[in-house]
Formats: sequence, structure tokens, C-alpha cells
Amino acid sequence: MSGEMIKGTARARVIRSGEGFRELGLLVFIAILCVAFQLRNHSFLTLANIKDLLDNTAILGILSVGMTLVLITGGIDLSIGATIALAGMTSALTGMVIPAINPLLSILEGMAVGLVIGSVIGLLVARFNILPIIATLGLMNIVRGATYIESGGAWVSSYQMSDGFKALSTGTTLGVNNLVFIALVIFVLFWYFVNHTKTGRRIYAIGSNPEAADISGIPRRRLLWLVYATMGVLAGLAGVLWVSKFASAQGDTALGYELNVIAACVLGGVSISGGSGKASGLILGVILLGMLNNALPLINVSPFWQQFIQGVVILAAVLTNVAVKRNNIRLALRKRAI
Amino acid sequence: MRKSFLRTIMVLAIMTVAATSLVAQNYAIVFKNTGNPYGEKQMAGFKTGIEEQGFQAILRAPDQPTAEAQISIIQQLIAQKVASICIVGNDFDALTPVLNQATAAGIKVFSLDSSVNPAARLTHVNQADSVKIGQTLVQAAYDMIGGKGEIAILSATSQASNQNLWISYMKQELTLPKYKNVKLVKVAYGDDLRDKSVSETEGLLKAYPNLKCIIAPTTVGVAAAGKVLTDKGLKGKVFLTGLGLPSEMATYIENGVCPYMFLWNPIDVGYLGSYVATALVGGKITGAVGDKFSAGRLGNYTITKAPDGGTEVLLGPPFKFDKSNIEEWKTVY
Amino acid sequence: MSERSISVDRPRSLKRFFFQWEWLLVLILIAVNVINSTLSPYYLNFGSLVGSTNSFLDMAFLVLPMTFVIILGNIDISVASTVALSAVVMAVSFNAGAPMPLAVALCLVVGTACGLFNGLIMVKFKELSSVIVTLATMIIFRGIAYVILEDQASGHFPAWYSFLAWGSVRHVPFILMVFAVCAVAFGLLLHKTSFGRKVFAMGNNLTAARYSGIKTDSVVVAVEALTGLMAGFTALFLTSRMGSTRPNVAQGYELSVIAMVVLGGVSTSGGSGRIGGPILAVFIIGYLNYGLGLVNTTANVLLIIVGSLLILSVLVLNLRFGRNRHPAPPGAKMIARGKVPEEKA
Amino acid sequence: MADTILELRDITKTFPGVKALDGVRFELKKGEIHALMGENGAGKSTLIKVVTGVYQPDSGEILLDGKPTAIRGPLDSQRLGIAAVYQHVTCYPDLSVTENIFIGHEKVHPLTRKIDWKELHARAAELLESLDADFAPRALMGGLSVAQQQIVEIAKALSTNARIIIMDEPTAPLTKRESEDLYRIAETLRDRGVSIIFISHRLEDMYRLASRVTVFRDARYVGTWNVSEIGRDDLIVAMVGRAITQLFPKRKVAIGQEVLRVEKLSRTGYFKDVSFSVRRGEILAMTGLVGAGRTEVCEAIYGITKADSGRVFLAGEELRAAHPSEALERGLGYLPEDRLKQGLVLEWAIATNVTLPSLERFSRFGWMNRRREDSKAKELAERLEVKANSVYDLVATLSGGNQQKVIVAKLLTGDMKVIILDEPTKGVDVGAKAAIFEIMNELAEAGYGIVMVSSEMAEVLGMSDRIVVMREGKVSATLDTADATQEKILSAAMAATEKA
Repeated sequence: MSGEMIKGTARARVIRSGEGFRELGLLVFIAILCVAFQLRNHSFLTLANIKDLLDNTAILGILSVGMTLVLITGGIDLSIGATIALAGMTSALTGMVIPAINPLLSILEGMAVGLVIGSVIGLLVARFNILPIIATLGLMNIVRGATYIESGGAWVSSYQMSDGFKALSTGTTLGVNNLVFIALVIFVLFWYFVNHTKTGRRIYAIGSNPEAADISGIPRRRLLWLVYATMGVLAGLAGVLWVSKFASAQGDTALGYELNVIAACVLGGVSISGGSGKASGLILGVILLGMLNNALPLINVSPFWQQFIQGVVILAAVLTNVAVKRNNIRLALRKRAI
Repeated sequence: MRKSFLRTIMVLAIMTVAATSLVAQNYAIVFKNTGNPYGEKQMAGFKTGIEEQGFQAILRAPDQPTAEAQISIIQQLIAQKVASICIVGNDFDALTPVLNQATAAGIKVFSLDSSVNPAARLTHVNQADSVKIGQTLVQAAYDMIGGKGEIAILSATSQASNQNLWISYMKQELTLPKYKNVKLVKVAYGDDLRDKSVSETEGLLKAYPNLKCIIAPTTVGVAAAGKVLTDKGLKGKVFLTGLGLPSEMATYIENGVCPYMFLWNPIDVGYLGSYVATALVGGKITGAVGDKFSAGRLGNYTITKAPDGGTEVLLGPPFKFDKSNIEEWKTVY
Repeated sequence: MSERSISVDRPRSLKRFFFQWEWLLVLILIAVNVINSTLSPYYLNFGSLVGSTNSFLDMAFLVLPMTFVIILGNIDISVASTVALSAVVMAVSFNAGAPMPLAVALCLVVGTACGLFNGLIMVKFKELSSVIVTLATMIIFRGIAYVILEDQASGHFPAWYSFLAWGSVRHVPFILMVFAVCAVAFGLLLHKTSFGRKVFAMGNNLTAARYSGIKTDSVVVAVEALTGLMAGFTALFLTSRMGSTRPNVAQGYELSVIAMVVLGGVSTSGGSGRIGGPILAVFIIGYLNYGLGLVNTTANVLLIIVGSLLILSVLVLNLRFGRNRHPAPPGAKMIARGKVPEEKA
Repeated sequence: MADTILELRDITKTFPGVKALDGVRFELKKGEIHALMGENGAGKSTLIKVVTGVYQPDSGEILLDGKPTAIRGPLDSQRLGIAAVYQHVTCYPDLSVTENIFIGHEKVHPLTRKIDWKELHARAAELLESLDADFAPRALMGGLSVAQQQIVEIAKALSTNARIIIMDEPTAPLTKRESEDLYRIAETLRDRGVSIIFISHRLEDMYRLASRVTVFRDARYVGTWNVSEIGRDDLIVAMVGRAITQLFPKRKVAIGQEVLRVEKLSRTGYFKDVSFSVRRGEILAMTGLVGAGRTEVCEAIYGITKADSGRVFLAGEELRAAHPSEALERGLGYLPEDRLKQGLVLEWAIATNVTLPSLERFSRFGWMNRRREDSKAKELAERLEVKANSVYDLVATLSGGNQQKVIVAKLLTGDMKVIILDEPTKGVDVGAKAAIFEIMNELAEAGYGIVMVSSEMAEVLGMSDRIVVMREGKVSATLDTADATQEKILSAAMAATEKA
């Protein structure tokens, strides 16, 4: 290795290292899958199927926005499945009692339920320093139990729901299905919040280097609480939309759904150890998982292989994410060659 | 304060002792999992039946639909020396060991709705003859699609024993010459999850564009399919039938997506189960073929041979719900 | 410099001895039993009390290695899927003609292999948190179980096999005896051997352990392999209890096991905990479920009680015993050590 | 004195077992670069932490613009216009340069709390331009070199329009060219009226930049001079102070044959073609400036990291240590540089720490023998005169010196041939230093080969038989202590070779 210094430091614009590269990789992977699925079944890339895909993935998208905020701070939230059930059940029961209730009010009611649960978790994690996985594991059981008790074993079927309530998920605004519209609005808000607001950037800072964040006066505890409260609200909203979409509210709604949401975030490049995860990556991760859920039954892959394929895709995505990061470090090291 | 504390303990003790001696026996029913509407109604029917006869009913269901959860519940019931256990099995074979223990402890064991291995049960209360269910559903699909075209089945989990039983009889029925141009293209599994049932239904519609009819022998699946067909406006193009709750299916029967479907009144199933329980405990029947007993408001029943080698009691033919009677039933269950 | 003699006798402070978290768990266990016996007259008979252990002891095998995993500062949520896969492989190989002992061996081998796979990925990709690695393998292992057995069940094991879960020797359930042996073995391994010492060292300060010449990678892989082996044990006893197996068995075991270890006082920030706590927690939760079951408490009330018990215990542990600190930045952790932590290792 | 911007009077700060600052004085004029020099542990970094509010002084006064002010935390110091650029930059690797500059005090649109990225990036670019940085504000912080990250820290200080910037050993990790850039930046800042406290070991930095220099030694103020008036040797004497000879215990030992030989060891980005050898009973000192790559070399030999090329021979046989356990088995022990993070398990007692590296010796088939463990710990602790009343005392409660002794005891549980001590006396009070030197001599007399990594001239000259000087990852000189002088060492450590 020749010893002389790396020649000249011209005004080289140091490209944003691996991050951009990762999203590109994900996009290429999705494109390949699209082609493969299309070959296996010509109705995959039809407008109707795309619409179905988006409808089914909208709720997953809404939840993964909240989960990404939690993951960026290095935390995790296992309780959202239960929050969806409780929020959905509460709004459905109220809808049964007061049929004329305005659907938007039902949504607010669901979000309120979510806010309460999210705030309790935020308090436990930020104020009492409990590890997020333990706090949300405890809350998951408590909230799921509460849902069963609230419903008293009863359930709400579609005929007991006002048409307005059901239209929440089937109706359209500006030609786009409500669910997809809400998901897009939330994604835009998330993109704006994470890239353009002070609080948003500070959430990244907390995840990236907690000590430095404390020293430079970033209110870590308050932001942690905010993140879990937001996740709660979004889970509450998703609960109402879930009940409206499937026109039924039961005790065991969305049992174990939190793992799908975490998988979507991980596919989108959000690192569990906190600090990194981009809006563009997240959208691709959600779409990729949505595609798997939509296409695998379509192209007649035996249902028994579906779970295995999903697991392998997640592991592959996560390992390539690490490989890309390692490559950047090697690059930076070579720059310092003596 | 101490004195009153002592007094309450004394009262409590007396009460428990009294409770056990007063009531001759407790009758228990164990459903698949909690929060399942169909199960709630079935247990309600069982409760009315038992209390009608002056006994006490114990209604149990685990939070997860797993065999191991039901096993620990059954062990708790054995410890409580209940008179009989009516089990709605999450698994055909897995409950055999624990049920044998219950029988050994002198408890009358029989299954209801979802059967268990004949070796572990005295008899099985079947809402309708599994073979007849298979035939009726295939016949219904045949009528809806005018005898010609592709049909698909949307089931619950791949492990649900009653589902697999009905599907096998449906396939057997389809081998008859009458159904020669009715083609079963796929059996999909919605795992009794709403979101999976929806995506599986959408998958069926797109994988088989000229699919004529979907048979969903599960309350969750048939409701999810109803919603998808309604949203996609496929009324008249793709028919739907299966086993569904009138309350859940009301909208889809009224809007014509599902001309008619079948089920049995889960309340009646539970009610019949309660009478099987008391009959077994009272020694009126032993569960053998030919035994006769009366089941309160439902009249008399005889025990017949079951296709799986054990014996069963048939509630009666599956009840048909269509536009004419859905209005009346949708508020019942 | 005068030759000052340094004593070697262990600091024996009575107050600290009786102030340990394990004593509180013993009190809770006693309280649970007292309440249960007042609630239902059927509770206090020896047969059912001992007999009921087999309904929660098969999960208990996982609690032992999970204690090691959490002391290392990791978390493994793939254990339930490993149980499912091991059980399915055993059943399928038996029905394919393998003699039962070979099938049992296969079950343990597959379990250990899953554990090894987890360990190797964790060690080769240190950037990934253990939660992520085990999330992916959780889905993959159960996926393989579905691929193998699809929608069928598999069983018809020889008669003697049900003895494992149901049999008892002079009124003591066989499963309780096997668990007791494993508990003692794991307890000694953790507290009395050099391997246990290394686990504690790595849990407290992974860098210092590595600089002291400890092969940290092989310890992590060994712990994960042990977890896999114990998952094989759980599969054996669970399948024996049910007489047959399916790909969807042992759903949700991993979260209950983690809850029991944390309730047992093992700190989630790593480095501290004793085997006694989690074992007590197994019996606390086990008898809580059994006792409340005797009075037919509905499943949802049980969920709430277990959930709140977990949160409450972690709160108390956190505030009173300084454990489960969210892994505070290392610097602050050392300076903040105002209170002298009680003697570990 | 009108233009004095910052004055510290009679500042004292003590930590358990060590007095970090003992009544020090310091005075900084407006628009002046004032160098602060002194050996390791002289109290320089503690002073910075006091001025930036990380530590509160036990006694004494801080005067800003003549007014006594209390600085309670980093936020206070930022508000008062005081900023620090640390040697190990604490930054957000996943965020862009602009954010690292403005995090915490971004200017946001009052209503929408929207960050005006265009304006922020522009200001960042402008700041970087003024510091003629060669990277764009959008670059990810994690991808930058240490020098570039320092420029960002300086830009961050300027963004809070700091009037005082403290630079702690900034040139240590930098190459010659990067140091030149830093000098130019410091000068442009000075011309703009920013006062700079420049802390460094390198005399070259001081002569090049500072107008005045203050020297600290052993936590006490020695004196302040105009750079033009003080010669190199007087400065070194001021820094080192005490006559070298009497502090270091003499030893008489026969130097045996070679026990460790390193040939052309290299690792991309850290060090290249490093060769040296150590004989039994000999103490080889490895010195050079912070960041010269000495620790990296030791870690490669010990097996913490992997060298790209080169060979190591221990007692004649090749040692390819892929893991510390192999080095320890073959008899090569390493006392790490960072005591707390790398050397000890603070939550544990003395006994368990001491026996950690050689657990196999205290267990049969894995079964720990507590009795043997405790007695060995007691024996070593007493031999090294660790001030503790029981082997069950927790290491966290010991003083720096005693902790260091425990780590040495760790190495002595196995039978070592060579012991590498990385900055053994860093952050240790003078009394403990003497004890550690005592131990090193005993080890040498017992026939061990000793490698001492140190950046303190006095120690290097006082204790070693031979000296290896490293600079920027390469061995710049190998001297016999007999004919070595401070000037020779310092010049080898600091002189910039004329290459581009």
C-alpha cells in the first residue's frame, strides 16, 4: 500500500453514504417481485388488484408510522394489537348505542382510547425507566383483557353499524379509498414531522446518541412520552378503521398483529437499535409486506409456505441492511489510510 | 376492626361449604376461545338448559384457541369434581389424555360442535350430520351457479377438525356425476383472522376470474367474503354460501350477495348439549347407539353412529337462512 | 508500606440477606396459595395441586435458559417456534418409522440446531439486536413447521410416551422431577461454574469481559444452543401432554417465559439476577392461573392480573432494587452508582 | 486588563482519591489564542469541564467579562458563548452535518415549527466555507473522518456565535495536512475576535498558534509566559518539573534473551510496518502523541483486533492471537488503556475481578473453587498492596490507583511472559504512580518482559531500558534510554517530516 497521503481534497461532495443506496436496493427488489408475480398471475398488476393491495395495506401503513417513531428511539411496542381491539370495540359499542353518531366522532373516540393507553406506556418508559418491551408486554395483556370484559363476550356485527361508519373504510375522498387517503395523509405528516420539524429531528437524535442528546439539552423524557402517545393514537385510529373495514368488532381482533407492523418497519430499514429509518424506506417496507400478503395467495403459493417465505424475506432484508452499513465503515476507514 | 375481619372469614367459610353440598353437581362446557361470538351463544344455550334443570353451569374458554390451554382448564374442572364436561375441541387428538383422566375421575365427557377422538368421548353433539352439511353446502352452490362453473372453499384454520371433516364430505359429494361440471378450484385458509380472510378471498377472485361461487363453512370466513363481494359489487356474478351467523350475515343476505346460507342455532346446540349432559350423569343414556332421551323444548333425540367411529346426536338438518327469515333471526344471534 | 492483611471472609449482612427480591416472591407465592385455598375448597388437595403442575411446567423448561439470555442482556422471542418445529420433526420422524428414542433424540437435536442458528447470526451480525434476529427466526422456524406438517396433526405415539407428562412416581409427577433436576443443573451452572461467571461478566461489561480473555462469542452461541435444547425438552413434554402435535402448538410461550424471568428479578439491562427468582415466578403464575381457574375466573381477568403483576413487579424492582434500569448510558451508570449494589456472582 | 474575557481564580476540584485541580489560575484575553499545556493528569481536561459547566468547582471563581458567573451546565456555557471541541467528538452519526451543527438550537418558523432547511443548509455551507471544509452540509456525520467531524464541531460553536472556543488536543488524531488546515481555521477565528484556549501536547502547535502559554503540572498552576519569550527546554522543564531521577525506583536486573518480537505489523487506517522487540527483565517504553497508534498496535498483538500483515513472536514461537484468550494462554497480558470500560467489572468485588482472566485455574471441570479464588486474590492484593479491607470490597469503591493494581493482579493470576501496560498511570495520583512503578520493577526483576505505553516524558525516561517512539502510525525512532533525552523523544514524536 503506497504510503503517500490520499491525493488532494478537492471540493468533493461526499455523497450521502449508504442510506440512499439501501432504498434503491429495496425498490429494485420490489420491482423484481412485481415482475415475478405478474408472470405467475396476470391479474397481479391490474388496477383492481393494486387497489385491493393498497386498501389492505393502508392500516398496516398507519401503524408502521407510529411504530417507526418508537423504533427510532430504540424502543418497541407490543401492545398495539390490543389497543386496536379496545379502540375498535369501544367505538363500535358506542355506535350501537347511539346509531346516529357521526363516524368522525367514533374515530376521535378510538383515538382517545389509544391516547390513554399510549400515555400510560410513555409514562412507564420515560418516567419510570422500564424497558419498553416489558412495559408494552404487560399492557398488551391488560388491554386485551379489558377488551374482552368491555364486550362481555358480545360482538358487534355489520347490521348494528351505521352505514356512515362502514363507509369510513369503503367510501372514497377525492377518488381515493378513505383508508388509503388517511394513510397517505399520515405518511405526509410523518415525512414532514420527521424531516422538517425540530421535534422530529430530535427524536432521531435521542435514538442516535442518547448521552449527547441529554448533554445538549434535548428533553429526552418528554419526547419519549410523545412517541408512545402518538403510537397509541395511531393504534386507536387504526382500531376504528379496522372495525369499519371488516364490519365486525370482536374480543380477539388483531391478535398478534404487532409483529406484522414491526416486520414492515424492519423491512423498511428502520433499525431496532434506534437512530435511523427514513420515510421513503418505510413506505417501501410497508408496500413490500403488503405485496407478500396480497400476492402469495394470488399466485397460488401453497398457504403453508407463506409464513416461511415472509420470515426469509425479513431476515434477508435485515442482513443486507447490515452489509450496507459495514461497507460504509470500510469506505470511511480507507479514506484515512496512512 | 379485628373482630369484623374474623366474622367475614367465618361467613365465607360457611358459604363455600354450603354451596358445595347444596348443589348436587356442576356441569361444565369448554369452548374453543374467548371473544368468539358463536361460542358465547353456544355457552348461553348450554347455561339456560342446565339451569332449567336446576343445576349449575360452568362456562370456560381459554384466551388462545390452543389445545394446551384447554387441557389446563379441563384439569381445573377435574379438580372441581364437576359432574360432566362438554368439550368443544381445538384439536381432535390432543385432548385425549386429559379427557381420559376426567373419565377415570368419574366425570361424564362428551364433545360438542367440534368433535374429539371417539376414544376420549362418550358421544358427540353434532349440530348437523357432517355428511349432510357437506351435501347441503355443495347442493346450495350447485343451485346458485346453475350446475356449472368453478367453486372455491374458504376455510378457517387448517387444523380445525370440523372444517376438515366438512370439506372432505364436500369433496366426496362433488365426485357424484351430478356435479361433473362443477369444479372445486381451491381450498384457501383464512385462519379465522378477518384481515387474512379478506386477502384470501380477494386472492381467490383474482386467481380464478371466472369463479362462480365461494363456500365458507366458517362464521368469520363467510362474513369476510360477504364484505369483499359487497364492496366489489359482485352480487349475482359470484355467489356466496356457507355457515354464518345470521347477525353477521344479515347485511349480505339482504343485499343479495349471499342468497341463502346455513347454520344451526348455536343456542339450540348448547341447549341440546345440556340435556345430553344431565342424561349421561343421570344414567338415562350411556352414549351407545340407539339410546333415547328427551331434550326439553327440542323434543326427543336418539344417539346414532358417527362417521368417525364414535356416536353422535344430531340436532337436525342445518337451518336455512334467507331473505325471508333473516330479519327475525339477526337479533337472536 | 506496612503489610496490611486483607480478609477473605464473605460479608454476611443479615439485613441484606433478608432484603432480597426472592423473599418477596416467596411471600407472594404463599399469599397466592392462601388466597386460592380460601377461594375454592378443591384447591388444597395434594393430588390436584401437584398434578396441575404439568399444565405449566413444560413452559418452565424454557425459563431456565432464558434467565441466562436476559442476564447476557439479550432477549430471544423465537423459543416458541423452536418448540413447534422440534415437536413436528419428532412426530413426523416417528410416524415415518423411526424408533421413538431416535425421534426424541431428533427433537432435541433440531431444538439445539435452531438455538445454534440464532447464536451464530447474533455473533456474526453484532449490529443486529437480539430482538430482531429472533423475530425473523421466530417466523422462519414456525414457517418450516407448517411446511412439514401442513394442515395435519401427527401423533399416535407409543403408550409409554404419555408417561412423560402424565406419569408420576409415588405421587410426584415425573415432569416435576425432571424440571427439578434441570433447575438444579442450571442453578449450579449459573452460580457455581466458570461458564456462569462469564455470563455475569458479559452481562455487566461485555468489553471488559472480552479484554479479560473471555470468548464472548462462544458464550453467546452456547447460551442460545442451551435455549434451543430446552425448547426441545418443552416440545417433548408438551407433545406428551397432548398425545399429538401440530405446527401451531406453543403459541405465545415466548412472551410468558420472558415475563416470568423478569418477574423473577432478573434485570433487563443485564448482569444481575439469580436462578431462584424465575423458578419461583413459574410457580407463582402457574398456581395463580390454576387457583383462579378453580373458581372459573374468565380468561380475560387472568390476562389483566398477569399483565399488572408484571408491570408492578418491574416498577418495584426498578425503584427499590435499581434493576431493570433502561440501559442508561454507560458513563452515567457508573457515576450514578451511589448506592452500593448488593453482592452478585 | 480591560480586554480579559475569561478569568479563573483559585479553582479547586477533587474526585475520590485524586485532586484534579488545586487552586489553579487562568486568564484569557479577547481575540487571543492561549495555549494550555501539561502532562496527562495535569488537570487540563478537568479545567475544560469546569468552564463548560460539566463539573462544578469545589471552590474558586469564574469571571466572564469581569463579572463572576456560575456555569451550571452545558446549556449555560452555550448561552454564555463558551463552546468546546473535544478530541473524541460526540456527535449524531446518523444525522447530517447541518443537523449536528444546529441540533438543539435550530431556528424554526414560529408558527409551523418548520425547519427552514434551505436556510439552515445555506448557513451551514457558509460556516463550512469559512472553515474551508471539503464536504457538503448534507453529508452524513458518520461517514466523515475525525478531522472533518472536528470542523463540524467548530462550525457548531460558531453557529451559537461562541466568543470562547476551547480545543482539547484537536491535532492529536490529525495527519500533518489536517493539522495545517486546523491552524488556518484557528487563525481566521482569532482574527474575527474569537478567543481560543488551545490544549495540546505538541509544542509545535503552541509555537505555531498561541501568543501566550500557561502550564499546569500535577493539578497546580505553574506559570504563564509569552510564547516568544520561553524556550523549548524551559517549557519542558516547566511541564515535567521535578528532577527525573529520584522519582523512579532503580532496579538492577540482568536483561535476558528476547521474549517478544514484532515484525512489520500493519493495519489499514491505523498503523504501518511497526517493528520492535522486548527481552526478559527489560522495560520497553512505547511513546508518542495521543493518536499515534500505540494502543491500536497493542490491541492487534493482544488479539482484540486483527492486523492486516506482519508477524508477532512470543518466546520464539509465532503468536497469531485471533482472540485475547489465545494471547493470555501463550503468556501475553494486556492492561487496557480505559480502566473503567475495558479493565474492570465495576459491579463486582476484587476477588471475582482478579480471577476473571484465568477462571480455568480456579475451577475443576468448570466447578469454581471459591476458597482457592479468594486466597489467590488475597495473596496478589497484599503483594501489590491494594488498599482494601476485604477481597469482597467492590471495585467501584476503590481509588484509581488501587483499581489499576487490581487489573495488574488480574494478569498475574496466569503465568505471563510479557505484560503490556497501556498508560498505567493515567488519571492516578502521584502516590499511586510510585507504587505502580514499584510493581513494574518487581515484574521486570521477576523476568517478565514489560511494554509500557506512555505519553509522559518523565515516566518514559525514568522507567524504561529502551524506547520506541511512534508518530502517525509509524515507528519514528528506537532509542536506548541511556542516550535518550526529552528533546530527542519529543522531536521524534512531533517533528513533521517534510513530506507533503
